[in-house]
Amino acid sequence: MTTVSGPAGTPRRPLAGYIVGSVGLRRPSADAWRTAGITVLCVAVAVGLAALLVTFADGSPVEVVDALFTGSVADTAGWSQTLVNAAPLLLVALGACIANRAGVFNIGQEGQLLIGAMVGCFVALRLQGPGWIVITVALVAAAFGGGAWSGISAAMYYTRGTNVVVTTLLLTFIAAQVVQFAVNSPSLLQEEGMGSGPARPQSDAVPDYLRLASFGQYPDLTIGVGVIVAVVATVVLAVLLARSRWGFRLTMLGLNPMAARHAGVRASRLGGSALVLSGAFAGLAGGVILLGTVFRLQPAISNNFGWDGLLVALVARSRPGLALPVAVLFGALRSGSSYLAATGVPDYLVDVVQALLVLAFVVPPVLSTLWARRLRNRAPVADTPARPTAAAPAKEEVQV
Amino acid sequence: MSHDRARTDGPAPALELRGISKRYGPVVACDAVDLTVQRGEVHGLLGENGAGKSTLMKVLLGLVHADAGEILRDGARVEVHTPLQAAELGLGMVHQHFSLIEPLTVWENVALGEPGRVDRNTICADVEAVGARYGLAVDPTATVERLSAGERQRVELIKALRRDPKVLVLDEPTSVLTIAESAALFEVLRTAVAAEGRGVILISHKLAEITAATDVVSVLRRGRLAFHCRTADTSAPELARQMVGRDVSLRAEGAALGLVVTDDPAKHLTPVLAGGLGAVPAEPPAPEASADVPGTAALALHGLCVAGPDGRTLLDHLDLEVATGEIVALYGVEGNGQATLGDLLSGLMAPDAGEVRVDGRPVSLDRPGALHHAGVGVIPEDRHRSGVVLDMSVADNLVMTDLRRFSGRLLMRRAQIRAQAEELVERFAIRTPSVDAPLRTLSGGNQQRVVLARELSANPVVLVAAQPTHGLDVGAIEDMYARLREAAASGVAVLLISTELEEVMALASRIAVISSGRITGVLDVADASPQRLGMLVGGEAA
Amino acid sequence: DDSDGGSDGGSSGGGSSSGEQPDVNGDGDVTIGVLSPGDLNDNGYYESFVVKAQEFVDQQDGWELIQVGSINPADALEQARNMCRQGVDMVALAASELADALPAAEEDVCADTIWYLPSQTEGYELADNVVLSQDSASESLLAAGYALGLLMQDSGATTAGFVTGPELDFSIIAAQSFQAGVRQLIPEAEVVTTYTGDFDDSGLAVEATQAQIGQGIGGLYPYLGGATDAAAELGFEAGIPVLTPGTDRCGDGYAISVIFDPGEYFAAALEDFAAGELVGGETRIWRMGVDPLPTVQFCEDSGATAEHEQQLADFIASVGDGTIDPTAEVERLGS
Amino acid sequence: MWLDDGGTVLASALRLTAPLAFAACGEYLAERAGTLNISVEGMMLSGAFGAVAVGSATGSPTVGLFAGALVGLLVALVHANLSHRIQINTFVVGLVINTLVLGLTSFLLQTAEFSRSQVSQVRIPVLADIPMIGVVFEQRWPFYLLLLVVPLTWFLVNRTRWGLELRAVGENPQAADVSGIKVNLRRRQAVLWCGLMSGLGGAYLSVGLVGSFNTNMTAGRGFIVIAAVIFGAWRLKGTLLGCFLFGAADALRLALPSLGVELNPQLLVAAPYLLALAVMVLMAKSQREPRALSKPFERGLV
Ligand SMILES: Nc1ncnc2c1ncn2[C@@H]1O[C@H](COP(=O)(O)OP(=O)(O)OP(=O)(O)O)[C@@H](O)[C@H]1O
Ligand SMILES: Nc1ncnc2c1ncn2[C@@H]1O[C@H](COP(=O)(O)OP(=O)(O)OP(=O)(O)O)[C@@H](O)[C@H]1O
Ligand SMILES: [Mg+2]
Ligand SMILES: [Mg+2]
Repeated sequence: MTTVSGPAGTPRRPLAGYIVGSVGLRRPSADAWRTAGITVLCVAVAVGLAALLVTFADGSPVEVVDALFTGSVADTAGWSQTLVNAAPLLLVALGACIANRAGVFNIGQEGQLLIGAMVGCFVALRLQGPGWIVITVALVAAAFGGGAWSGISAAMYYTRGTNVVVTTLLLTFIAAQVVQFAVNSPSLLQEEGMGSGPARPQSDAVPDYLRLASFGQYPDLTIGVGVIVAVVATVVLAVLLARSRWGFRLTMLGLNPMAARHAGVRASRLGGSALVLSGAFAGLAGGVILLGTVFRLQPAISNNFGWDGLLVALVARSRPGLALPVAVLFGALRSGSSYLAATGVPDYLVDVVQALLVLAFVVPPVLSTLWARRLRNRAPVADTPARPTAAAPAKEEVQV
Repeated sequence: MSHDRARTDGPAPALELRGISKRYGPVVACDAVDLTVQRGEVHGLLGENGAGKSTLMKVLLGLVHADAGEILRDGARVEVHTPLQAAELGLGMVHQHFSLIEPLTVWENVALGEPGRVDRNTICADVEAVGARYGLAVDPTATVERLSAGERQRVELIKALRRDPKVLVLDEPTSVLTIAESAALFEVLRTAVAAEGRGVILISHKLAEITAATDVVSVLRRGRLAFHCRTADTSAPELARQMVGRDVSLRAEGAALGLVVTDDPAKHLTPVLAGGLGAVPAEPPAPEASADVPGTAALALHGLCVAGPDGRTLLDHLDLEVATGEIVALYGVEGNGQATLGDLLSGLMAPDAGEVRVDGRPVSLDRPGALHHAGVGVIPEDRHRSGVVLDMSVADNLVMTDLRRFSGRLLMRRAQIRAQAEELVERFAIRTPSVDAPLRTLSGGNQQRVVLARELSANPVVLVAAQPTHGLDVGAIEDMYARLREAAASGVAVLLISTELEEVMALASRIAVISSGRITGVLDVADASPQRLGMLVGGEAA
Repeated sequence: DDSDGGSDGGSSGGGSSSGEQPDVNGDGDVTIGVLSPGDLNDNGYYESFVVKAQEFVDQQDGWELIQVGSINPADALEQARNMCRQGVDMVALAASELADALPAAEEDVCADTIWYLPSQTEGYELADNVVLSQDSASESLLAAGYALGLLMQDSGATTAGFVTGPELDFSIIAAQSFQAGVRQLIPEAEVVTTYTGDFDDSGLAVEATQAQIGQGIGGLYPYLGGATDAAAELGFEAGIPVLTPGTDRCGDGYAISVIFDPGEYFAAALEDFAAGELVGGETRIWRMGVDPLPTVQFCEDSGATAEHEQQLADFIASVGDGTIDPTAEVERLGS
Repeated sequence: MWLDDGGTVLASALRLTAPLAFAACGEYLAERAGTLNISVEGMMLSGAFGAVAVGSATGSPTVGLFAGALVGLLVALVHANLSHRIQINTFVVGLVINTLVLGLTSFLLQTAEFSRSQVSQVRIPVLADIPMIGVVFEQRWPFYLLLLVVPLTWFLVNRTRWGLELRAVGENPQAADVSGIKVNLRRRQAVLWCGLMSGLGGAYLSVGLVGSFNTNMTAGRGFIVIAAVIFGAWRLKGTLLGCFLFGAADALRLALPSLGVELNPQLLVAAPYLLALAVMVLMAKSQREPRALSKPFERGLV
């Protein structure tokens, strides 16, 4: 249906490969090595370009690389920040994996995340009760909020046949205004203000007891509840997608909706719920950001986590197991970049550097696939199989 | 070889392919193929699925670049790198799968793929002129998506003929056409070849078409040119043997190849052109159970009505019953509701009115999978569309309609699935490297076997087979017929939806004729003659 | 309050004695880190902050300035921590939007830093290494309106234009204060307020300004971010007095500089910091008429007479001594 | 008086519509060929910057205007090759390009001084004196380029072979491919046209309307343009109507703040997107959306 196809048909290996297979990883193949090679090349080019720009701005390229490294993975402080960033990215990506698998391409995670954060904030600020209950309810509510938002697209798609890509995109802009409205309406979520002076367009901060716990004390390694939630969700989802009946039906729906219907899958229900679920994951990510790092609703709270999370899913080819490392990578890119900004490199350039690096990680898998196909079509053959069964044109997953 | 003859015989052939080779990775689609087409000659190209026919033609048309070999036009070597160049060289093609853009109009489609300005009036006039010349009437301003399959085929033909090709390639042009439409098509070809001196390459699986309509014939086997001779000097059985590389038993599968079996199997096969309905049908296989006992119908369709999105009536109070152990054929011209009925029985759509009963119990049709649960197995008309998931494994495809049986509360039982898959692969002789191979890597015939195996393994009460042999090669057809008979013999009610008269006559015990979404008559095969069926197909009561 | 804001770990003696350079974290360098939520090149409010800081740092021996702009408030905490990891001695937040970074001041990474936060509200709980600098925008805007009122009295105009971005609480209050200021002198005056919805959308700003000029405004206040210049240009072309949103830009063709320049407050704090006299946990309140800032002044070619200047000075002084209560005035004349 | 006000608002509406309309011509064409191009925002912004940079360097805003269009084209070249040659998801490319352009233009803006640079106004004698609608004939001259660009775009799409092939590619790339059309080439070309037009739109915004450049000055207009194309149900007339509607709404609210009409500011900003959604839902059944919109094409993938 869309650009994204699932990875079904990976050769299943008995037991040994069972676990690895169930999270969607494969033994490194020639393809993997090639991808790795191209990645190194692309990253080198991106860093080179960045260095050029930074030199132009009277900075030192060496320091840029150093700062990217220091800020992300060189020490516990860097790792802490990387993980904080990775958690929402991963959650969003998981949702995107589900939708992609079902063949409904959701690109509105940014808006769904915002709505999730808003609903979560509303619950957290209004609901009275013991901390853990309120936190749980707020997170669930955030997921509901995000899910409801993508549910609008789902409803429009399954009743009117509107293009999901387009509606989710449009709804993102609308979500931003809904949140603006909420934080500018005293009756909704606008800050009560402190004493005199104008109220800012943001909500009150959630009280301390409603903030997600984290283990460790910055700058030592800290691991927030958000990270744990995301990792657990990854494992569960990976197993479900690879091994459960639901996952099977979802994959079937994504790859051939007609055959799925013949096999008893109601697309509007399964596909619709996949879209809703992907919104719910984005909403949950919004809840985690709200209660885990920002603590109040701000119009910019989504901070591109939605878009980047989608990117993670695309780079990971809609495999939760791959999404985990990719999310960490993108989290590191974020923390490295923000550390880079703190070294005095002009902030615009930091954005440019980050975008270049993102591209450097997005391009290689695609290039590698194209290359592999070209090689395969050229490969000289020693002896020809009797019937051309095994090597008929295999559909490649080109998604990114 | 043919081009030797061409050299000695005076004028250079219109088209000559020499030593064309093309490989896709390890697959050698074409292996040093030579082919010669003379002016005013129809050249038949035969071969099993995957033999390389389409690839060879794509090379000729510049859609695929050959690894080796050369192309000569009128004796001069030419390079064909793009379809545009091909068109300039006077090479035209009607593709196996339609290459029309549905939301565009007929004239816009006809204009596609040429160079130069588009001028609506000229093109429309051209369309009408070409249509008039060949008897292919179609409204140039109509939107293609509103056209029937036959009309679309006409558009494809007009598109090719308008460019005044010196050599015209037709890749399986009749696979979606009815008898009448096929006959009309060959009429067009005859004009184009005889009166206008064009060369034609006709690709087909139907031996009858080949033997009746071609002057010379070439057979491809696994990418190699296996056989070449004048059509007059060969026979259908010979061609069949050349195609598969062994002898073919020619009773049932002969039907699918376009050969109607005469009363006496010992007698020679009578190849007929689809239009020439002269032969007497073979004795039908005796049904196990009586079809005439009312109330025992395994499948009963009552008053089914379906309207298309544009309000057109697709099914119009359709009634039909199929009894246990019986093969009933639903016969008719393409576009009269068969596809709709197939979709309906696959659970892909719900009717506006009417009901389907299986074993006497009504089935709620708007629940996906309900029909399957009730015991209706379906071999869909287009297996790639709704029959299989190409990117899932053979095993997964073999169990996908019965997931509950192969899963616990939450997780799938992989071991059980494997076991089932391996058993079915064995039982249905599916040729696959492993049950884990993606279905895409299987040949068409084997993909069809996967569908059949899956649907039969659920022990259905009813088996709906819609155009089950479309695009299959001889071996696969042979197998399919045997399996369908076997199923009926074991007590399954089989509904065969087909547009092939011979197939219908060979397999069914009763023939229901559909026209404009209505059943116009049901005949016992003994009473059915091509003439009577023809009248019913035309919508007249027989 | 103890006088030594957060220099506990300083081995080189912190900022205890005046004249010595305050290497709070004791790493041998003095580094100031500025975090700004806005664009550091906006030719206005946010830019002034770093410009003043840079000027000050350049005068010191061996000081260094790190500046980060366009920070998403949601990232404030992370950015502040990153600053501390860079080894800055002072973290200066350029605006209160980034106040969510304050908790970092109490973390270990930032233990040896002193923090600076400007604000227009009170009520922050300040850690003992945080310095707050507070002013009131309505005071400045009121005086700005008064100044324009003086010019409009001469020109006979009765409407003024106020163009700003999104319709937020603070821009609404600013517009009301401005109007209250104009009405001090011209009671029937009307301030046409247009919210373009975006501080940086110069296309909309230009159209809004054009529309206001078409309605015959006698003065223009482009209270914007990146779009300020584009709107102001139209005011210059129309020959009406234009006011600056926060900084002194008299050279650029503006008639009135309204100065509530966060950079000036910060420079003052840096002055104290350099002298080792910056005291954590305290709030410095900047009052118009009492302190040199905030203030409003006529530019050379504004056409303001000495009399006008005197009237304005008097008005500012009476705000300072409490004769005029800005809040009450805004309430009375603002809407 | 009433007429004058009407004229003022209309003039303002036209000025605000023009940048949208230029870019919409590009986006319309790109979407007809199957690319939902979200980097139109970046293309506009780069065009706006390029126009001012070159305009101020050469002293000629006219040169700047065309330079802006070319800068847009350059950005499109990057997008087209990344998404329709090496097949990276077009949304990923779009997002990255938007970030890159915003960062680069902001960075370059601070590295140099740019003088004001604005094209001149053209007043068409007699016509401009017509009450109310006279304003149409009193615009910065690039406005009149619309008279060229809009019919040209329509002609390209609906009357030329190239346009026919574009539409084919946007509806059914597989079939177009076997007909001998280079699908990804056509799509690249469509994106290039989009870049050219968006660059022109951005340039009009900077050297036409405003006379200078500032960070992120397009402020989301690219997305409004996308909404306009959807609002117009992928027809040029409708798309332009959408642009005018959105431009006029802005003009109205900016020109008449004293009118006393209180409109919710958030609702106003969201309105284009809401309208586009509404049109999609209402027109869904007429299926005017290019069927291969945002679906990548690769030969052999069915
Ligand atoms: N693009 C491709 N990439 C890889 N292999 C291909 C490709 N196209 C065709 N093949 C392989 O080349 C072989 C010949 O295919 P071709 O389509 O020419 O067969 P055919 O004779 O036309 O069969 P059919 O009767 O089913 O149409 C097949 O094995 C097919 O799988
Ligand atoms: N190349 C052509 N030459 C002559 N007539 C044409 C040509 N192309 C289209 N037409 C006819 O012109 C009329 C308008 O066609 P068109 O498809 O452009 O309308 P439209 O879809 O409403 O256009 P738009 O996209 O601008 O809304 C139709 O009747 C169409 O058949
Ligand atoms: Mg073929
Ligand atoms: Mg120090």
